[in-house]
Amino acid sequence: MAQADMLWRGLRGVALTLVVVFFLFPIFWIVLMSFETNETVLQVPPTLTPHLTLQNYVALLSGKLNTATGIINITFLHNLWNSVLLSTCSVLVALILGVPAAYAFARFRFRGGEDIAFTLLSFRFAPPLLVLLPLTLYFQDIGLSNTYVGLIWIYQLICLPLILWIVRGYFEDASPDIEYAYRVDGHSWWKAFTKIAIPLAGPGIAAAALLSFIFAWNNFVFALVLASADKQPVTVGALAFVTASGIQYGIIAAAIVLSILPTLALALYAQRWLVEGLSLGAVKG
Amino acid sequence: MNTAITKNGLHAQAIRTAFGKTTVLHDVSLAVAPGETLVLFGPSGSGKTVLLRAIAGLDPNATGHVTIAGRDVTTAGPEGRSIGVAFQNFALYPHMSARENIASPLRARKLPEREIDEKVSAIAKLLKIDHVLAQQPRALSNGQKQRTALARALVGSPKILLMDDPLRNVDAKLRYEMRMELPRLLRRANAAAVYVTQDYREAMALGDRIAVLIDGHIVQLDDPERVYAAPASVAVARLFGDPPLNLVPCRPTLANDGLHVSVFGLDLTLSMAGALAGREAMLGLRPDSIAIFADPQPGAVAATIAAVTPLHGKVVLLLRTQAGDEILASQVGRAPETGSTIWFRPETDTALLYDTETGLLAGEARTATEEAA
Amino acid sequence: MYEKAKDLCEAFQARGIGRRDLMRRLAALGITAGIADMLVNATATRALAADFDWKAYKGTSLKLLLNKHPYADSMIADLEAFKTLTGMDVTYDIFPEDVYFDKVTAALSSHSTEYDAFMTGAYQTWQYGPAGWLVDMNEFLQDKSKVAPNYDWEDILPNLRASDSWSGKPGDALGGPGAKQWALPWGFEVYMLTYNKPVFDKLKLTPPKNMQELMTTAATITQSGGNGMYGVGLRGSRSWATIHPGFLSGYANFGGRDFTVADGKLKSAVNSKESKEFTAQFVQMVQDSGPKNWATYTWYEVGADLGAGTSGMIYDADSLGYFTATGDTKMKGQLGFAPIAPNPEMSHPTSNVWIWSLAMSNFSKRKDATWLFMQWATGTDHLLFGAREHDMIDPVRSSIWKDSEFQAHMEQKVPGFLETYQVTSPDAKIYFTPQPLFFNVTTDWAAALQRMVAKQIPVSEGLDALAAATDRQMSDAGLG
Amino acid sequence: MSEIPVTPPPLPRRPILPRALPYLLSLPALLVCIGILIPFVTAVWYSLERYNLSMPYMRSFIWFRNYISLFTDPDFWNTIQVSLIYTISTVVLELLLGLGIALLLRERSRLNNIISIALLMPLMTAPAIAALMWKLMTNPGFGVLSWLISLVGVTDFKWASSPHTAMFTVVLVDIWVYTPFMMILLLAGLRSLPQQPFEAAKLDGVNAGFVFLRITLPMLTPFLFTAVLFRTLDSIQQFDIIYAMTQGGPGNSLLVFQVRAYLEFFSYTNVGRSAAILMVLWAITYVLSQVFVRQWMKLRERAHGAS
Repeated sequence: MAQADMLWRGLRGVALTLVVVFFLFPIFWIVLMSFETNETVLQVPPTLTPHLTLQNYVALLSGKLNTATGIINITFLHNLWNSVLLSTCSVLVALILGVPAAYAFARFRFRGGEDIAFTLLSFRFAPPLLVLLPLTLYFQDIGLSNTYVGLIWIYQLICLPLILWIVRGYFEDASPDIEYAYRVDGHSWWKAFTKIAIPLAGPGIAAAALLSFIFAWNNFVFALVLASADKQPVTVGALAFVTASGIQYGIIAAAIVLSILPTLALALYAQRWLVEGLSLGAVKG
Repeated sequence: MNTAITKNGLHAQAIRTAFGKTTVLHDVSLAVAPGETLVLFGPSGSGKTVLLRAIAGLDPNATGHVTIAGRDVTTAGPEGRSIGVAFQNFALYPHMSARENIASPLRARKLPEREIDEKVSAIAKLLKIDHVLAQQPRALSNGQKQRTALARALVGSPKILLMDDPLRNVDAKLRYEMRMELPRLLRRANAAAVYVTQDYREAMALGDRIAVLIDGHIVQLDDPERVYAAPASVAVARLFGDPPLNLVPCRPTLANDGLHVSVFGLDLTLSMAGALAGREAMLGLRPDSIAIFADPQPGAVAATIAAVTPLHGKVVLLLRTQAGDEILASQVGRAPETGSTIWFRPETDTALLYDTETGLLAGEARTATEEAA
Repeated sequence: MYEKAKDLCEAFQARGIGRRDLMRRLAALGITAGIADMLVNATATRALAADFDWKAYKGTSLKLLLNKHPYADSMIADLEAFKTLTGMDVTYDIFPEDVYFDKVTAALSSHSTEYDAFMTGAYQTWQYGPAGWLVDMNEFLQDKSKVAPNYDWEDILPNLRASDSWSGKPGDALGGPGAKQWALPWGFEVYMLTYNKPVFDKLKLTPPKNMQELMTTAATITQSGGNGMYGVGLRGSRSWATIHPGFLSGYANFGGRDFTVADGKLKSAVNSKESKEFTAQFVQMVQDSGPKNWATYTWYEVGADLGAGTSGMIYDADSLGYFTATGDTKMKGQLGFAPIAPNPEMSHPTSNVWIWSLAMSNFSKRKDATWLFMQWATGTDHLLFGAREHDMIDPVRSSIWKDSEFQAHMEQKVPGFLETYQVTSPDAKIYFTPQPLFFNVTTDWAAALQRMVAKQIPVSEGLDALAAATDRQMSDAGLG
Repeated sequence: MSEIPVTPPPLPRRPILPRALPYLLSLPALLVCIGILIPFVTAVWYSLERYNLSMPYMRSFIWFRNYISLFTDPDFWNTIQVSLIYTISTVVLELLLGLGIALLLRERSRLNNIISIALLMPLMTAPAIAALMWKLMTNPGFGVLSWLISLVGVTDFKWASSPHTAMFTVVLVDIWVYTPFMMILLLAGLRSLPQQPFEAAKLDGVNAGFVFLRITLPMLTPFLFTAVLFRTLDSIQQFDIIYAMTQGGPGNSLLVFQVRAYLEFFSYTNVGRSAAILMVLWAITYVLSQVFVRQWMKLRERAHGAS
């Protein structure tokens, strides 16, 4: 028995190691690359003890990239800022709109409720291009093209359904009696919603917010089509280091690393809610 | 109508609730006077909780009128009804301490901190939970949770107290304790109380009156003793009492000395009106009205003891006659062996007669009526 | 001293001295770079403004949509001069080439008024023009009152002028009668060989002169180049960009045509005998000595490999060769250039051309002001600045090719480049038949090449299938 | 006996606010999204037109001819086939892998928590950027993966550049990016399962395989459902990874719905055809999501009914 146990633990360790290597090695490699010059990156075979440099990060952060064809101004930090702004605002708007709606779908059975819920969910599953193409025309007409407001609105396609879906499940699993109890105590509906329902659904809301932040952050095509250069997120910005005199691999790597950092920081901060919050709670007892 | 009820108590009129096409409550009305405890009794799914929620204003789909202490609160939300509710699952706020849980109704009224403190301490002391006030609900035992929930319902001295089977989720010992303690607390609260339960014993112990709710109808609203002695329908009879009432199919005939029924090969005379003569009926016999003899007796039927179950100091016997009919009897004292033969005789002075077609009580033995009166 | 500086500037204006030289001499006079710039701009302004009202739209602000490219960098570096000249302001959005044209399509198809002018290729105008998104530049060019006297339109290479003009009728020749000028040529490129000198020296190779030699040379390098080196870098991604450089240049050299035009109807000619002959060799060459992941190669990878010393040569743009030879690469200064006429029976190359042009958006609200900008950007002064000081190495104006300072500058930086250009340029022009489905046709073409290279389908069969599919598309669209 | 006299009550005024509340809460979200329905309707219209931006004179209403032309085009059937292969292989592999990893990390421990957060990193890498990363890693010259497999003697592996291995490569990238999503949902599910059945099974000495098949899997079903729902519908609409890596090539081997539609619009300016392709995709996702959501609702009802 003990031997079987040892064997099992050993196998588990090997499996976990393989998993970690597969998923983290590319990240590790990119981090390493971000500290290398273009020449060391291009060495064949790859060297295991490269000369490390901070020049890629310096270039990105200072906004000046020296190449043989001259100094290229990089707007990467501005792209990063756009990503932060777009993702954060989109998630906030989605929370403000989505949490009450999720609550309504979870708590009340009302005429058309399920239809509205499904309609909202189905936005997540509509091919984005289908909406995007005609939208470019309308955006022009209503003056939303190339505005943060317009982009944040379109980002709701990504954030809102996800938040609705996860948070609704969370509300459904919490017994309504707790809110009822609070109301018969003499508190208004609004107070019961804010002081009881939302705090109790906190982990679910946090997890949903984090996931939709990640998906908003990772979006590529919405901003590309709808916004001018000064509103582009990092996903588009990272492409800019392909220059005529060669592809700046080191800088691309550094840009990738910088583009992952904010979401990673957020995930680390939110990790205690993440797993609990995603447990949609469909099964209880 | 009782003016005290109208003036100070709870008056619910024609409450109706439907979920989609199924109507759960059919225009149910009831009135409770201050200081009175009305027990809502019924099987699960009969609409008890739904009714309670309608009264509390928690069900926006309910229609009907609710008047509390003379004030029509039909259009008020739950927060505007000054009621206390004890939920079956306690419904404590998991992110607040027991003290804050109990203080919640007082905070809603924006009472001064000192007053809140005093009131919470007093009620906690009364319910013997003053030592756990600082803890969060998850750190409390089931009994403490239950008391916290009750304390919260009582602390604001509500005019109306609604209790949704509050003892359902606690163990037998606690349930017993609370059953002793609750009448005292309810008296002290002097509220019009509605108490929901599925347990007839609890209903008998706590109710000043009992309303039996089946399929969204109040089928009987009466004193506990009356409900026990004369369940208004077969359905009530089956629910009320443990062991339940024996219901024996029969076809009564009318003779000069009263109604005759023929059951277990016996011809019994019932001293009641003959409305059911010639129709399909059910003879209701309480298990404790079955006399049991160790030896053959006149008018007694021989039966084998098919099973024996002890119950609250009594034993319940399942008897099977040679014809294969079964009947439950209960008796105090030592039970005979399973498999042995005994003789039994139904006592007709508490017998009830139900119309098979409608299931309603059609007649009861006169003695029983007199006793109850 | 100020007078002396002014004289110098006037001399510069008179093409007496180059700008860099001028700045150096001004510096010698103790004038700081900032003031020098101002002086230079001021004199330039005065010279241009002498007989034309450049200030007519003072205070107007224009917005450009630009592709990330050295030509764009060169223009941006000179924008101050335009601002001083006109008193106008210019802002721009610049996008990486991977997404640039999608961005243009998105902006134009939504009738965005945001951008006044933008960079485009000639092929794109075959879509944008008929779609009604572009202004016909003839409206301005033919209005004498709007053209600055020193804007010499005829100075722009005739093939290039023609390439940006088309009647809009599918199959009509470029620059033919009734053609509209959809864009103004601004910078361009021709296709030639750029090779890795060290490996040619090591293996004692000479630059190949035709397809057969190209194949053998490439194979030799692949076999003996060492260190994973392969013979020839070529684009291969599933895109029109794979067809138009080396491939189409060689294809044309063998007499291949994309379409035959009869009665205004287009019929695919990709399965002609000449086409099959050349395509088979091209496919063979990619298989034997092309990059391993050819099917994902864009010009960036082609250039990156050459620069890193991974490929022995490339058959691609002269500008790509130039940027790689002068850029921050491992092979900097070690690359050679050579013309190629793939068909052994042809004496000279027939290079296809890519023309970076400037076009005016039909949705611009400041068309006249934009015209001033376009005139300036395609004018001699700015292009000369770009050619001498920056990397605008394929100027569209013949006068600039004759400019001695430019010639000296190039000869010093990339020896052999100019001769190669001289051999390549005479027959350099667009070898495609203009028609609005250009991108469908060429993308399918690239996909077909990919299948042939992957040996999913034999060349002959693959071209027959491609021709059939193309014909179907053309007739669906009412063109064939 | 105090029976209440049942006088027919006047029809009570039902308070408006409580009944309007659910609408007040959900309509803002709907209103914000409804604007997006307008372009949707426009797209439906486009799909019924012969509409190529570069040939405006040809624009006309042609009913379903775009669709007929699509469904009679073997290339489009290839698109359907490729999309399905991509979807099925990514979802199945990610499900198996995600479930496996979730099981490995099931115990709550510090190390497991750290690993589970670390494994989320690929998910935080935008697919467009992930594709770029993998393109660098699989570069035959300096790519570290190409080098690694060359160490074991594989030198002629062409990754995304060969039609034989392109699907494998993009599926690999998709797995790398999205398995963490599966993993985290399933891990959350596993950890939320009640402990009693497992303890009981342990006491009874039931073997692990049986516990997994008969207890874990059924109880995990709703989570599997959500994970598969989101992944399937995302995967069938894959664009970023494939477009960034191969633009749908080599040949037509990766020409999935959205890549095709993107090319039709942005490269070929064929709005009608692009809209028709997207409508077909939309119909597929709509039917799939309906089926999924209905099934999921049923599961929930059952789970709630049981508790």
